[in-house]
Amino acid sequence: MLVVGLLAFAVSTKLGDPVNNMLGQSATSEEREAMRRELGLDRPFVVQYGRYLGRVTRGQLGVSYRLGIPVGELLAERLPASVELSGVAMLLTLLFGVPMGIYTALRRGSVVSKVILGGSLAGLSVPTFLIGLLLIFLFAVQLQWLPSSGRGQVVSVGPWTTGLLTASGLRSLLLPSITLALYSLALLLRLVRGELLDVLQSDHVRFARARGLPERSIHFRHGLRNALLPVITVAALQLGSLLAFSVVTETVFQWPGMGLLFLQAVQFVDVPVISSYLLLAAVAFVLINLVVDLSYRVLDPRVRSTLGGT
Amino acid sequence: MTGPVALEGLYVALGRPDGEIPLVQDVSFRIEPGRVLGLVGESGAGKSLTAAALIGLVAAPVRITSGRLGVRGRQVTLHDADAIRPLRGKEVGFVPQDPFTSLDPLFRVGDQLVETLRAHTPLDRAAARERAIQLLADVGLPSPAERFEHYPHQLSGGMRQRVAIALAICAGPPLVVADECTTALDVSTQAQIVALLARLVEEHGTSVLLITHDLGVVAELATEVAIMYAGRIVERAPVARLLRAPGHPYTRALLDAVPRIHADGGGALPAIPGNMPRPGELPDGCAFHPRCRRASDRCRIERPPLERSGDSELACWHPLETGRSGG
Amino acid sequence: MLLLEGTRRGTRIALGVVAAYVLLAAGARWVAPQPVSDLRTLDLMNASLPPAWQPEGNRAFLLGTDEQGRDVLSGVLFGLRLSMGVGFAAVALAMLLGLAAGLVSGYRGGWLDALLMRAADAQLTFPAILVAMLLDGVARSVLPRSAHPTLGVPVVIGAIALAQWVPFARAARVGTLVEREKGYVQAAQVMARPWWAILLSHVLPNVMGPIVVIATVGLGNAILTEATLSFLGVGIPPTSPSLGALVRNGSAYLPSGAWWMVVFPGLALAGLVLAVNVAGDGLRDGLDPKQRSAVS
Amino acid sequence: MAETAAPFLELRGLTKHFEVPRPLLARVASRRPPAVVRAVDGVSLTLRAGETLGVVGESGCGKTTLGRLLVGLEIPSAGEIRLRGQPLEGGAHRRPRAFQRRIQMVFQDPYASLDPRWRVRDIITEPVRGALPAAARRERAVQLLGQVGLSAADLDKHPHQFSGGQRQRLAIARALCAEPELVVCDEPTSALDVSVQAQVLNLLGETQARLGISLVFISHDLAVVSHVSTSVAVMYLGRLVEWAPRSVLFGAPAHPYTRALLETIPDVGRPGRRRAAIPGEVPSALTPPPGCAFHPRCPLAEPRCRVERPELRPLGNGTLVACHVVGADAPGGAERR
Repeated sequence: MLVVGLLAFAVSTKLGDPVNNMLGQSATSEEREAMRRELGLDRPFVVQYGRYLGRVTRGQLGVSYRLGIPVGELLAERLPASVELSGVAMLLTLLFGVPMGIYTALRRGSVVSKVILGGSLAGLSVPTFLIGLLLIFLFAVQLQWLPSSGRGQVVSVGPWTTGLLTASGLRSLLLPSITLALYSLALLLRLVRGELLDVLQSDHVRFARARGLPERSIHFRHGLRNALLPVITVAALQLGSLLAFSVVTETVFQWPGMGLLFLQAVQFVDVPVISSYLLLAAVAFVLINLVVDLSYRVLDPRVRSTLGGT
Repeated sequence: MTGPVALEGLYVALGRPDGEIPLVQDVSFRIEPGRVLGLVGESGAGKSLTAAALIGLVAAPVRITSGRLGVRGRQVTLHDADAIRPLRGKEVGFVPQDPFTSLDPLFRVGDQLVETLRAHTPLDRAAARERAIQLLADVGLPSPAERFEHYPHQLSGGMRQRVAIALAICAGPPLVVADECTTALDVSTQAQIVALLARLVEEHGTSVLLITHDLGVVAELATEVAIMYAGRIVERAPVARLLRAPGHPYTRALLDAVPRIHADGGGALPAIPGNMPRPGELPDGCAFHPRCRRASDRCRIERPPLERSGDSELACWHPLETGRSGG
Repeated sequence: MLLLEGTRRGTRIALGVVAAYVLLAAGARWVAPQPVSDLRTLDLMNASLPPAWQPEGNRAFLLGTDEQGRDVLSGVLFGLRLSMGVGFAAVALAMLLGLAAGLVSGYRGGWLDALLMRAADAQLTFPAILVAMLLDGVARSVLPRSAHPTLGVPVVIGAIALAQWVPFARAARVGTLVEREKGYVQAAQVMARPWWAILLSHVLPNVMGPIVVIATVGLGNAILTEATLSFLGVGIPPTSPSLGALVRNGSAYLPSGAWWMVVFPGLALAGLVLAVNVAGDGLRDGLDPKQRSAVS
Repeated sequence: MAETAAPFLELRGLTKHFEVPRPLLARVASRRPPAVVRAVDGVSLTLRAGETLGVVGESGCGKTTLGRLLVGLEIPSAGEIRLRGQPLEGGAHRRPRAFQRRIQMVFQDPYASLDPRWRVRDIITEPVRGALPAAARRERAVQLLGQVGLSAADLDKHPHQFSGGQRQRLAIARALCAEPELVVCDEPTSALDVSVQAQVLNLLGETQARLGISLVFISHDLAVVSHVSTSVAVMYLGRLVEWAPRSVLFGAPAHPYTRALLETIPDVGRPGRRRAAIPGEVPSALTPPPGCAFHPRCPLAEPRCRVERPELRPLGNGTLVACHVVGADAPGGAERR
C-alpha cells in the first residue's frame, strides 16, 4: 500500500506542472511563484510526500486544479455511477460468460457452440467504443428506444445515488453495461471453455468416468469445480479491466462516472484527481486480490492446508 | 456366483483420413472368478488400449472397431459407447496407474467414495458413509474414519493407491482392470499394494485383468499370463508354465532380458536386438520375425495364428520346446 | 495433422487477410485516392458525402467523405498504416522486453526473479489502457509542448509495449522453468557452457512457440489499445489520421445520420483485429496438442 | 606426486540441504526458521578409477541429488568432492574447466535429454562445440555414433526420429564426446522397456571396459545395480546406510533396510511367491524420524535406535554399515541370506 501511495504521489508531483495548465502561457513568473507556494509545490520532495500521506490518511485528497472542488467530494459524487456500471457489467459477464463457456465446452461440435465461439472472437476484436457507438446509433438514434447518454433519473439513498431504482435509470444503464460487458464476457467464456476442456481430459476425470459416475456429476461436480479455480483469478483481473474500459464506455455514453472524470483529468493534467483515482484503483485491486486469496482458501483444500498447517 | 468374464475379438484402430491403422487386433481372453490374468507387453504393444476399451475410455481419433465383453452372463458390444457406460464401475472396476493425479484434489476421499457408492447402490447417505469407512479399512488404511475426512494431497502415494482400489471395487464388480497400478510406486509400497490386490481377489472372487510391463509383479500375482506384441496376443499360458518354459521366442527373450540379482554381476544381459515395430509399420508375416533368431522364410511371409493346445495358446511357426526349464 | 484441416484453412484465410491488410497499409500512399493532409485537394463542396452507392454519393469518394470533405477510404488506408505500424512496433518491443525478463528471471531465479515477477503482478493489476493513458499523460506533461507531434507516436508505442510485456515475460519464464529441468539443458550446464549460450541455443528456441501465439493475440490487443487511446484523444496527436481518431471525429456526426464516418474506419479496425485473433487462435490450436482434439 | 595415493573420486561428508519455500502468509505468521530437507546428509564414499559405484534407494532417498552434486548441478551445503585428490568446489561453472570436462552425465528421461530442435551431429558434439572445427566435429560425431551402435546415416536426423533406447545411446555418445573419466548415470534405463534396457546396460558395460571410465550408476532397481556395479551404496532418507563391494552386499547384506529391499524384489523365476513387504512408507524428508531414520520400519529396532543416530562402521568383510544392531556382537558376522 505504501508503495502504491508513493507511486500515486510520484505521479502527483512529477506529472507536469499544473501551474502552467491553470494559469496558461501568458502568466508572469511572479504569478506562477505565488501559485506554486499556495499549492505547496515549492517544498522538498520528502516533505511533500509526508504531507501527502498525512492528508490521504485523513481522507483529504486535495483539490481539483480544474474544477476547484475537493477531490474527495468529486469522487464521492462520481463513485456510485461507476460502481453501478461496472457491477452490472460484471454481473452480465458472469451470468452469461460462465454458462456459455460450459455449454461450448460440453457441446463441442454443435452449431450453437460454433456461433457462440465465433461471436466471442468477434467480441474480442471489435473495439468497445465502436460497439458503444453502434448501439447508440441503432437503439438511440434510429429506433429511439433507449437514451444515448447520462444516467437518467437517479435516487439518493443516503450519500449514494442510484439509478437502479428508477425505470429511466435502468433504461440508461442498459446500453453502457452491455457495451462494457461484451469484451470481458467473450474473454471469460473462452477461458471457462478452455479450462473445462483441460480438466475434462485430466486423469481424475478419466478415473471418475471409469468408475461410472453420472456425466452430470463429472461435468459439474468434478469438472467445473476444478476448472473454476483458475477462472476466479482471471475474473477478478477482469473486474480491473472493466474499470479501465469504463473510461471508454463512460466517454461514449457520457456516463457521469469516475472514468470520464479521469479522462478529463488526464487531458487537463489535473494532478490531484489523477493521483486520487490511481490510489482508489490501487485500493480496489488490493481488495480484489484479497478476495481472490480468500476464495482460494475456501475452495482449494491444498491452499488451505499449506496456510494452516506446517 | 458371478461366472467368468470373457473378452472376444477386440479390435482397436487409429482413424486417419487415409485409412485406419490397427493398434489392437483380435484380442480375446477369459478370466475365471478369483483368477488374475496378467497382460504383459512393452510400451506400444496395445495393452493399455485393451484396458481402456474395456471401460469405454478410448478417445477419438482412436476407436474400437469391434469386440464383445461377456460379464455376468450378458454380452456387451464394446464399440457401442452407450452400451458400455452402464458397465463402468458396476461391472468393470478400474484401478488407474498414477495415484497422484487420479483423485479429484478438491473433494475429500470419503466423499468421492460415497459418491461412487451412491451411483451404483441404493444406499442412502449415512449408510454409504458407513460402507465407505469400512471399505477404507478393507484396503488397509489405518484409522479409516479419520482418513475419510482427508483430501487426496494429505495422503501418501501408497495410501492414495489404496483409496483408488477401494473406489474401483466398491460396487463389487465381477471384473477389475488394473492398469500398471504399481508402476508409479516404490518397491516397498509396490509389495504392499500387490499383497492387497491378492487378498481382495481371494476374498471377493473377482476376476482381475492385471496390465503391466513388469514380469516380476505378474509372477507374484497372476494365475495366467498373456503376452502382447505389436497389438496381438502371441502367447497365453498358466503363469508357472509361461515363466518357466515359454513357447514363444519373444516371451523367452523377454524373460532373459529381465535383470536378476547376481552377486557376481552375471555378465552381459541377453538383449533383444532392435525395437518393436510401430503401429502402421508392421512387417509381413510374424511381427516379431525381424528380431527373432529362429525366424524362417515362412515367418517372413505368413502370420502364425494363435493356436490353442490344452490350457494355453501360442502364435509361432517355430515354438520352443515346452518343458525346457527356465532361467 | 489432417484432422486440423478445417481449422487450418480458417487460419490460412486469416493469415491471408492480415497479409492483405499489411499490403494495403504499406501501399496506402499509392492506393489511396486522396493524399492525406493535403489541404489543397479538399473541397467543402464535397463535405459529408455518403458512400458512392447511395443516391447522394459521389463516384470519386467510394466510402463517402467527412465533414471537411476528406475521403473516408483514404483516411482508413492511412489510418491502417499508422495503427498497424504502432501495433507491430509495440508488440515487438513488448516481446523483446518480456522475453529478456522472462528468460533471465526463469533461468537465474533468486531475487531477480522475485523482483521481476512482483513487477509483473503489479503491472497486471493495472490494465493496459490505464497504463497507456497514464504514461501518455506523464510524457505529455514532461516533454515540451513543441515535441508532442513528433514524440506522440513513439510514446504511444512505448506505453502499449510497457502495458503488454507481462504475458510475454510470464510465458517465457514458465517455459524457461520447464526447459531448465530438461536433460539437454542440464547436460549443457554440466559441460559448463555459459548461461547466456544455454539460454540462446537451447531455451529460447524451445519457448518460442507460445510466445508467437501471445504475439499475435498481443498484436490484436495493441491495435485495439492504440485505437481506443486515439478515440479518447489521448495518444497519437490529432493531426495523424489514426483509425480511432477517425471514429472519434465521426461520432460527433452520428446523431445526424452520417454513419459512414464511423462505420468504415470501425469495420476496417474490427476486421483487422478479428483476422489477427483468428490467426492467433489457429496457431494456438496447432501448437497445443490438447486443444487440437478439442477443436475438431 | 600426492595424486597417485589419492582415490580417483572421494566424497567427504557431502551434504545438501534445501530450504522449503513457504507461502508469504505462513512466513509472516510464524517465526520458525524455514523447513529444511536434508536431501543428502554427510555422505562419505570413494571410488577407484575404472570401477562402478551403484547408488540405490527409494524415491526421496537423495540418490539423484547425490549425482547432481557430483556433476556440479547442485552446490554442496557442506563437505567436499575430490577428483584425483583435487577438491571440486562450487557448481559446474566454478570448477576448473579441465576438471569439469572429465565429468559427464546421462539422464533418466530419454525424451527430455536431447534438444528436439537440434540435429544428432550437433547434439553429440555439443561438449566440443567451439573447441573443434566443423569438419573435425563431424568426424568425431561419426566415430561416436559407431561407438554406441548407431550409424553415420543418423547424423542429420532429429531426436524424434529415434526410439527411447536409441535416444539413450545418443545421450551416452554425447557424454563420451568429452572423453570423460567419470560418467554419472541417473536412472538411465528406468524409462525403457526391459528388452531395450538390456541393450543400454550392455552398451554401458562394454564402453566402460573399453575406455576405462568410472561410472556412478544411480537406480532404484537393485537387480540392475547388481549387474553393473563394482561396489554398491544404499541410501535412506539422505543418509548412507550401507556401502559394500557388490558380491558382499548381495551375498551378505548387513543393514536391515538393505535386507528388506532385497526381500521386496519380485522374482520372475519363482511364480506365485509373495514377497515380504516392508511395513509402512518412507517418512517425509521434512520430518525424518530421530535416531536411525529407518527405526519405525525396522524389525530389529532397539530403544537406542530411536534416539542415537548410528554412524558408518566397518564389519570386516568390506562392508560399512550404519546400524546399531547388526554385527554388534560379532564383527563381520552378518548372517548369510
